[in-house]
Amino acid sequence: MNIPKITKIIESKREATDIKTITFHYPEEIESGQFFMVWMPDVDEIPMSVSYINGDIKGITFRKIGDATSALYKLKPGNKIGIRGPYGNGFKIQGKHILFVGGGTGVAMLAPAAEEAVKNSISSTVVIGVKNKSELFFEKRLKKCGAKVIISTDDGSVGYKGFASDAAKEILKKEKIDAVLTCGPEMMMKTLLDCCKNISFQASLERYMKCSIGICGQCCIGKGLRVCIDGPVFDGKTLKNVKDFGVYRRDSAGRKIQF
Amino acid sequence: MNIPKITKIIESKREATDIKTITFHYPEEIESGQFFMVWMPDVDEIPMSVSYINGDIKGITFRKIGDATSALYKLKPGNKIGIRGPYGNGFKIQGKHILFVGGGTGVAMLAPAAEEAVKNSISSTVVIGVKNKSELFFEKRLKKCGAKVIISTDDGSVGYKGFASDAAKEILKKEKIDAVLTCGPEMMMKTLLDCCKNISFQASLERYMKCSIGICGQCCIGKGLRVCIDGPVFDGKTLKNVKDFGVYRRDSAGRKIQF
Amino acid sequence: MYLTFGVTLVDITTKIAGIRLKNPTMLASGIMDEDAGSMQRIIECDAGAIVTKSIGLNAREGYPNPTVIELNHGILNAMGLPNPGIEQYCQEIRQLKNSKTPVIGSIYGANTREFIELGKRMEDHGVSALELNLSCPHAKSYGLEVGCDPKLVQEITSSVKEKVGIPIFVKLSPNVTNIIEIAIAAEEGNADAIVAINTVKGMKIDLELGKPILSNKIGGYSGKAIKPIGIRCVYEIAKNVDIPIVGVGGVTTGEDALEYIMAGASAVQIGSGVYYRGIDIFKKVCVEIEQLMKAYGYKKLTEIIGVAHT
Amino acid sequence: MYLTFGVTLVDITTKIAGIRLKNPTMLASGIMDEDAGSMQRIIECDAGAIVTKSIGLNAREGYPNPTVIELNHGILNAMGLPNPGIEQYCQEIRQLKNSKTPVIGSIYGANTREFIELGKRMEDHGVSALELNLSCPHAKSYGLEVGCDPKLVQEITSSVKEKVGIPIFVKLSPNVTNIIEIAIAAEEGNADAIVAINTVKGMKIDLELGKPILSNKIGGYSGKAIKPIGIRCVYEIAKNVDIPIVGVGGVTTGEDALEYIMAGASAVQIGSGVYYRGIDIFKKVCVEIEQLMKAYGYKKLTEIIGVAHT
Ligand SMILES: Cc1cc2nc3c(=O)[nH]c(=O)nc-3n(C[C@H](O)[C@H](O)[C@H](O)COP(=O)(O)OP(=O)(O)OC[C@H]3O[C@@H](n4cnc5c(N)ncnc54)[C@H](O)[C@@H]3O)c2cc1C
Ligand SMILES: Cc1cc2nc3c(=O)[nH]c(=O)nc-3n(C[C@H](O)[C@H](O)[C@H](O)COP(=O)(O)OP(=O)(O)OC[C@H]3O[C@@H](n4cnc5c(N)ncnc54)[C@H](O)[C@@H]3O)c2cc1C
Ligand SMILES: Cc1cc2nc3c(=O)[nH]c(=O)nc-3n(C[C@H](O)[C@H](O)[C@H](O)COP(=O)(O)O)c2cc1C
Ligand SMILES: Cc1cc2nc3c(=O)[nH]c(=O)nc-3n(C[C@H](O)[C@H](O)[C@H](O)COP(=O)(O)O)c2cc1C
Ligand code: FES
Ligand code: FES
Repeated sequence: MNIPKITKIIESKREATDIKTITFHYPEEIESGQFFMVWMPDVDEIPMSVSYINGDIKGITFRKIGDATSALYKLKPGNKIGIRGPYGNGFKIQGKHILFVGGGTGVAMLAPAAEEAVKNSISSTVVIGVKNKSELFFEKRLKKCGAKVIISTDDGSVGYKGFASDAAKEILKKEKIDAVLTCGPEMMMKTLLDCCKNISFQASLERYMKCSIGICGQCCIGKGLRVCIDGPVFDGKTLKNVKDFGVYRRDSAGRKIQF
Repeated sequence: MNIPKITKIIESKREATDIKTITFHYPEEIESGQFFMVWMPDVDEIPMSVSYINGDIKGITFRKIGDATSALYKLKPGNKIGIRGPYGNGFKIQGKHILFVGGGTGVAMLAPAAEEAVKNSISSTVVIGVKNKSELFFEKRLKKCGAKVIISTDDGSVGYKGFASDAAKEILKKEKIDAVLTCGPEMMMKTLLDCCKNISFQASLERYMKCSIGICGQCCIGKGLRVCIDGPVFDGKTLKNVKDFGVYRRDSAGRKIQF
Repeated sequence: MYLTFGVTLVDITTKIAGIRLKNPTMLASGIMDEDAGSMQRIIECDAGAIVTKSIGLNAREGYPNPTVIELNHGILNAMGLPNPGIEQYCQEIRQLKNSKTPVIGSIYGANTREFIELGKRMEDHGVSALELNLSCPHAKSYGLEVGCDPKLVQEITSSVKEKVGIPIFVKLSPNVTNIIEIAIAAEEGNADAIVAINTVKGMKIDLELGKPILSNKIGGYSGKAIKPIGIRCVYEIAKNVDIPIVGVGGVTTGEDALEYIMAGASAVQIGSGVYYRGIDIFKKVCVEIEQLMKAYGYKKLTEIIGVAHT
Repeated sequence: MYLTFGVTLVDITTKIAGIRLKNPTMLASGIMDEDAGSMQRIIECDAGAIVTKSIGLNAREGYPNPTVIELNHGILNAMGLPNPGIEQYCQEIRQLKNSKTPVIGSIYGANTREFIELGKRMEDHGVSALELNLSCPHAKSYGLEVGCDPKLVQEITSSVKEKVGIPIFVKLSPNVTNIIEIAIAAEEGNADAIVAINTVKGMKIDLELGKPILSNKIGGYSGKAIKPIGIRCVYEIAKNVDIPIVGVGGVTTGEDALEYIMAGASAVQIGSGVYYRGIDIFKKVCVEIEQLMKAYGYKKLTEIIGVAHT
């Protein structure tokens, strides 16, 4: 059976403007980069990456942008949601020095990966790119784990002023980086991919998902690559052959939407 | 799945007037006393006890009495039938000296039990009861295995003249018997049960069978004892409480038929 | 009253058309109910009620074997309504007259007259209710051919209802375009309860011989695989009629039973489950229901009926 | 021509309405067929033909999630016919124009006019045949509501047939009282082939919340559990019509495919099987078919079609 398992919210914590983390009991094993389908009965079921892995307790971190995320935002400890998964492939965490580049809520799913890298004695640098200071989160968490954290804001309200990809480019010039792991706006990831000629590259993609088990075709990119099963993490070699990467996604009806 | 497995007749051997044994490849393990459902496509599927157990090769021995058995009788090596099972519980072969009492084709399913008893160093006496000499079979087989064989015929054409149950009674008087195992006409088995006050008793019953998996209720005796699953072998203690034992059976429609 | 199969004190009694059941598990028609002894055994296994085999006016041998096979996800049968006829069968029913467990007489007929005659005989011999089998998918000119015509369903139901004093359950087939319409016809015919579902028409072909295995070729599919179909039918019916519903089809665990009850059933029947979990399945399912009720905070089974509609 | 997926030399080519398939495994509608890339991938996985998602005149978002869940014995979905509309979708089909593998355009509509319009557009953009989806069980006023009325089925089929030059397949629902009658109506409407079956109406309720899980509540049941139902439908249809049949429902192995072919199918479609055995299921099933054909002494797949009727 692959149906939602009902679980109770343990904690709901505000991380930044419109951004919250909720944690819940969910004993299944999960790797960083994998995701859940999160069911708010009578509302929707949406994909959400794991942002906390703490034994039997798991967490997700999200921005309130529509119906489902607003419903999630309102939930209090004790409220019930349905979780299924984990789905997808997760990151391969290998190398001597990994550069993590997170844009917006993308940093949420990079955090457990960075923590794992540090634990495996891999030098880890994390670029957190946000629009402005009020949207910044996970800075403390990542510093605490031992990663080197660089903040970039579009408006320069804190840290580097500019895009996360620009901040990343500077690091790539200065430091010897083996691998870039990224999640965030697709244009940003596409820009990064273009800089990673000889550096191992992995990006986590977001596409509209329905079945999450690889049959409905809703989430497909390129030549039938299913983001829900073959992804959400794809390596640079694969993405170079995916024409739609950074170009368009498809909405719930399957209509193409340019980025 | 519980569906017939198609297998080819290896050998078809006449044992006596209207009685044949057919053997076929059927690797499933089976204990003496258990039975198969034997499918002759376009004809019928009927219960048949195992009469030969020889590694992957199994056999059944039957009398031609109607459609299905006549169809079986005609089959030649290479012809296909469907077999499923084994079904039922089989005999418990225990004691120092077992008396086997087979009436008619009942001896067919006792033979592997007697062979097993001898192999386990249990003294084994087998009464083969038939109407007349022309119906006699398995005498040689049973002698060869090391059992003591006593023949009884209704007409005295060979061996003891009289019913198998009478022959058995005489043995019970003379010898120290621990256990009686019987298969044959129900009146005969009932008579035997009445003689076995302090002797362990097991009888293999025949009832009309449809599902053979314990749901249709067709084969039930007493208080819902299913001959197909709870039997076909029942012990004396159980049978003493079964009012219909030796009294009536039910036909395909469920109508009671007196013995 | 609080029953205590397990440790928890929850009330799993239920009621259908005024008939009180000590628990919601009933024996489905056609399973271990050809004679009084078998039904007695199921009663002793703690079923809340017993439904007899479907009985007709005259004896019927049914189809030749193979009549029942087990597939990967369910059971396929084409018995062909074997039964000894009402005359002989009444002797079996009479033996259960003193049973505290309700016995429901299932009957099938080719027309209204036959149903009435059978219903009266069943009532005379002491059954607690009638179950009209308007749904057997594989016996020609009985069952489904009657049960897929709303007019006939209403007519048969109301005619029998006029002539007997005991409650009438109407058992429906899922092999129809619109089960709601049939259920409404039964309700309008004054049925006291709906039983859903009978088996789903199916077939299995032997690959080596290239032949359907059942002698009747087409059979009725039951067991685990059909539960989602039964749940859907019960849910659809519950949305549209007010009389109680008995859920049947693939119940093998307490979870299955609870799912039917949430869909709108007041009780469940168990058929193929006897194969999957043995004859003591009734008790097992009751214990599981009690455990689930405790886990989910329910005190009375009756408060769960139809919650999925709210 | 002898294909050689495995080691044996047997001919598994087949033909439906003049369309030659290199093997009898087709991609079922609604599975991995929302865009050209996905269909291209399935073509490279050696499917004998591809059926597109069911496409309507205008874009449809479909139902909110949950839309697909896996149950113990099958898959339950209520997508709600999401699709970008024929205008956008034609761009996807055009990309497959040079494919050697036939692409069949599935369309749904609320009335004859819509079906004709859609059929013409599909033909213009190069599909090899049309599949009329008269059977989607869970989209209001589409599919099943059209597909359970023999008169409408005949009318839609013959109207589309008159206006397009490519073969027309009609896909039927098992959720009807008499599928034979619908199949005959399609044949009388000059359909070139029948596709059976679409999903079986089902439901799953979450026990802890007491709520149906799918947002549409009722869904369509597919996968392993429904195979006996599909086999029965194909067998019944094959007994009563002369046009070729494509078998769908629970095909996950070569045995399943062969069973459909014996029941009367000229080819099979695979949907849920992509979940059970991965995207390379088409090749796997072909290898298994070849092995079985060798074991049972068949040389040509076409000689197996309908053997269960002899
Ligand atoms: C693998 C994956 C992991 C994700 N992880 C995170 C995360 O960790 N944190 C986070 O904030 N967001 C994450 N998202 C995005 C998140 O799923 C959407 O923000 C969410 O679905 C919006 O739902 P809504 O009802 O609030 O918004 P709506 O108003 O319904 O939609 C807003 C936008 O959200 C997207 N969306 C809506 N439904 C879906 C769906 N079923 N599948 C995919 N996208 C959808 C669409 O692009 C839509 O345009 C992830 C998406 C994917 C595919
Ligand atoms: C557990 C069991 C083991 C058996 N083992 C043997 C055996 O080893 N050798 C042997 O010769 N016979 C055996 N029989 C009896 C055998 O099944 C019947 O002789 C056979 O079914 C007759 O079929 P028919 O079509 O030839 O006769 P029919 O003319 O159809 O019937 C003759 C009689 O056979 C019996 N019979 C028919 N069909 C069935 C059925 N489905 N189930 C039970 N009885 C049926 C009925 O009593 C019937 O009156 C066994 C029966 C059972 C229940
Ligand atoms: C062997 C067998 C015999 C059946 N006989 C009858 C019958 O006589 N009358 C009837 O109404 N239903 C009959 N049914 C249908 C069951 O009562 C029940 O509706 C169906 O099997 C679904 O329930 P299940 O999945 O629990 O078996 C029979 C089912 C089986 C498996
Ligand atoms: C997720 C999903 C989407 C489907 N979408 C369609 C569709 O758009 N049009 C259609 O005719 N059938 C659709 N179907 C039905 C399948 O084509 C097929 O008839 C059914 O699933 C049975 O086959 P299976 O058991 O191989 O899945 C869909 C099935 C599934 C599981
Ligand atoms: S969401 Fe259905 S294939 Fe990925
Ligand atoms: S033959 Fe069906 S219960 Fe024994």
